[in-house]
Amino acid sequence: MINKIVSSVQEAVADIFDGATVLISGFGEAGSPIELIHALIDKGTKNLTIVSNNTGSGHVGLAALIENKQVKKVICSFPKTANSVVFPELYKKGEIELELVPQGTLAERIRCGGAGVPVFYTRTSVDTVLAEGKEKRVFNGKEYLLEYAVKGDFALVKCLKADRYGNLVYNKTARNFGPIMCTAAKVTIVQAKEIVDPGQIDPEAVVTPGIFVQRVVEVKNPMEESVLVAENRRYPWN
Amino acid sequence: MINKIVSSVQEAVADIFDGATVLISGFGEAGSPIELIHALIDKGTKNLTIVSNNTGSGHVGLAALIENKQVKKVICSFPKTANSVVFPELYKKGEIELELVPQGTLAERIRCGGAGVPVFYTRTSVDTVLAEGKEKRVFNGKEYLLEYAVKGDFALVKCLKADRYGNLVYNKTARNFGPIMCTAAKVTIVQAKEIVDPGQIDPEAVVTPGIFVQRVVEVKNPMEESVLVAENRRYPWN
Amino acid sequence: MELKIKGWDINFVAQKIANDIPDGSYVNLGIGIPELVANHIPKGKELIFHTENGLLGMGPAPEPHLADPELINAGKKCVTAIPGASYFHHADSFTMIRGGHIDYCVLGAFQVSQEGDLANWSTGEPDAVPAVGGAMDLVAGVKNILVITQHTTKTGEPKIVKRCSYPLTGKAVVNKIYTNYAVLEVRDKKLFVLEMAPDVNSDFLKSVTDAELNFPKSYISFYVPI
Amino acid sequence: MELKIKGWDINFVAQKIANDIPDGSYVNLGIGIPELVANHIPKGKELIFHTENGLLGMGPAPEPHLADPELINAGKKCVTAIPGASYFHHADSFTMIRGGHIDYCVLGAFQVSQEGDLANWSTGEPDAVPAVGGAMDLVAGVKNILVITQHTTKTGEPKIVKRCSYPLTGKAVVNKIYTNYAVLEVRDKKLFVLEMAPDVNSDFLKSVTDAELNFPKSYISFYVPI
Repeated sequence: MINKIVSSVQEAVADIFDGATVLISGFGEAGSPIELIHALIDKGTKNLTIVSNNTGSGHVGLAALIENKQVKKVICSFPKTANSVVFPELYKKGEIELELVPQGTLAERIRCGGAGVPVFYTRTSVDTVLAEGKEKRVFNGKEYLLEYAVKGDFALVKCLKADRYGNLVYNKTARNFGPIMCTAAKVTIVQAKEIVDPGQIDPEAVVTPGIFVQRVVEVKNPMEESVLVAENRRYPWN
Repeated sequence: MINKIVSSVQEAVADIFDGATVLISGFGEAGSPIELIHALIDKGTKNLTIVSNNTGSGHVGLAALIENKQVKKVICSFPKTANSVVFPELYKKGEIELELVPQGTLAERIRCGGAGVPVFYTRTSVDTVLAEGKEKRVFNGKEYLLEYAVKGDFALVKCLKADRYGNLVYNKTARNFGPIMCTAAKVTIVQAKEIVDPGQIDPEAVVTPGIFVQRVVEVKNPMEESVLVAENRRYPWN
Repeated sequence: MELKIKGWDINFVAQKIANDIPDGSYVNLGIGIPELVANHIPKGKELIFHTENGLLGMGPAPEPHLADPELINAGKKCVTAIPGASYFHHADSFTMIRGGHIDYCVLGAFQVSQEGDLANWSTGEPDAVPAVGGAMDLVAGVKNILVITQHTTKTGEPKIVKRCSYPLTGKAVVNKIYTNYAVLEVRDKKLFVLEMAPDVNSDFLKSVTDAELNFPKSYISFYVPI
Repeated sequence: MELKIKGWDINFVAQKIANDIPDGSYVNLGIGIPELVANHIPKGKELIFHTENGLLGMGPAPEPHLADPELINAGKKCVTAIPGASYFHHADSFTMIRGGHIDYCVLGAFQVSQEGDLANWSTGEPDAVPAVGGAMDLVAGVKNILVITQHTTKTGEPKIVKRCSYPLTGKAVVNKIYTNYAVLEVRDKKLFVLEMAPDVNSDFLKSVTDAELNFPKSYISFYVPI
């Protein structure tokens, strides 16, 4: 019987290795798998390359992972938000690498990683500094840039409901990068607010089919990053 | 107020012009917009290029459109099925062009057409006769083929439910090419079994967001191609 | 004594944009001032707002007690969804943008050039943390790019320039510029003045603009000489 | 007098494949003989069947009165969906295939070469209507390609050949070949005999095979000399 459910976030992230590339879902706090990230902090894995739209807020979740010096490089579109303090400081000190990618290009690079497409061409960022060093080609009289697929050794993703096959549905705009990241990692690890029986999710409404998911762990009451930041919490807990 | 609902299939297809490229949804009869196709037969538009997975069965729907000599060329993956008689005959006589495309390449070419991606690379059909004349390139030691986006002037699509914004849900495996074709045409025309009020379709379960749809027409009881073929019906009705 | 020239209130400028965008358009609003446009949709006009983080049919901010941190806009503020909205993932969201399905995008600007180049993501300071978000995707993919901005910087420097000194978001991408002083249009790599605020005249506009301005005969001016 | 050599029944061959595919695998079955595999899943093993027209979690054929012409497999036959199934569009379906997410694909063959080349879509006749479907996508993307076929054509011609004479579906793509006479594996562009049917010996197998066969010491044979 197929059963992708694991019993704890610790077990879920147990094999993430030093130097791994990890895709982390979320747009700001919406969809950020904070409990899985904290388990990765507990584990202490080093030299990670993180692919995520942002770099976290305050001193919890993704920001805490970076603050804990576990991250060598981030690939993202917007590495600062209103409450970002950790990444900007390390970046200015030259202690963390940044590959800045336009948001739509990042999304499509991840989708390509999952879809077996090694590269694609896009108009985005033509004639800008982000085009420097990139291969160019003209189609129908317009210049495009060659962009490469992004793949992860692991993906950490947050969703609303999951079943033992790994079928997922998300909540509102917390969906964002989750579905494409699930497709682009060798091992996709998902935290779900609720695990339901197979068939409980309408097959017409499944967003991520189970084939793209390797592990599911139930986190019934996930913490809210903005609340933790407002309370000035730090992880590991101060 | 946005209202994409039109009152008849005739009105829905009224501006399809001679020489247009028309994407037609369906995998066999599942998802084939037979009433819209029949309206196009009534209209008599000529020299069409049709992009569809198959070429229809018997003498109704897509097969009837071809039989009526309205189609110059088909771009498809599988131009014959158990009950295909029209296309094979015309093809053998040299009276219709065929661009044969592997099914997954066809799907991705259409998706690219909708996503503003002019080309992509794929391993599919490398070292086969379908690779002849195609540009090749090696990534990570493996050879890939360059494939071009497909776009339509129009798309004819069948779905289960729609609202006035053009939000769509489909029925089971009748979904197939519908969602990607909606994205890849200048004018997407949809026949829905039921038109519902905005908000009646769960926003989490919308498959085609309305932005990809220009016209919706309600066809409450669409004909079943296999039934018509079994009854040896022909369109225009014999 | 020279009168202090104020031009239009920025809310009035946002209203002009809301009036100009055709009924039924799909619209993406940038973070900040562009969001004002949503407050001024004329009665009877329906615009559908897209937010690139995965929502089509974005509605106004919720009552505070109904705010859901998982229902946000690209600026990460809580929003609502209208009946008929849909959620989707990031690749599908940027299919809408890159594929040319969004009709209008309203963006802020650090600088706009007379050829329609836009700089709105970085001031190029060497030690700043660069952050681009979806700006380059939007200007490359959306059919019409409208800029809403104060005509000059807080220190009075021109923002409408011959050539952008800040790093570009996109080259020759802007269609129209709405400022507190004027409405300008880029056509054939030239900048045309379509309209000026009541207290603005062409000499004044030239004095606060680095770009070369063209005044077509039919431009609208509410300027009344005093 | 030579005994008529029959080898295994094709259902028994399908059962072998069902036994060999690991529990929990995602499997795509080609049209025709490969579909037999689904009838032989050992108790306690769960395989998830993918059909490229947009369904993961395909179940068996329905009772005739429950058949839905909009719930079909790639062979356009009516099927069912298991609890835990999901529907998706064609681009997502071929993301599963091209992206290497499907573990096993079982296909029929016109010819397989000793280097693992597969020909199963066209006999190359000049006036035939060519039709490829998803075959080339499957062999290019799925992790393990298994072929199930009669060892020879109806007229006794070898189907396991040095080099395919029919147009290829893919080059060096086949991992294992299951025929009524033997189970063969392609390793390093060579064909190894893993197992033979009880009434088949190596001389007979060579006589009905055009490809060069390698017999590793550990191969299984049920052949009992008479």
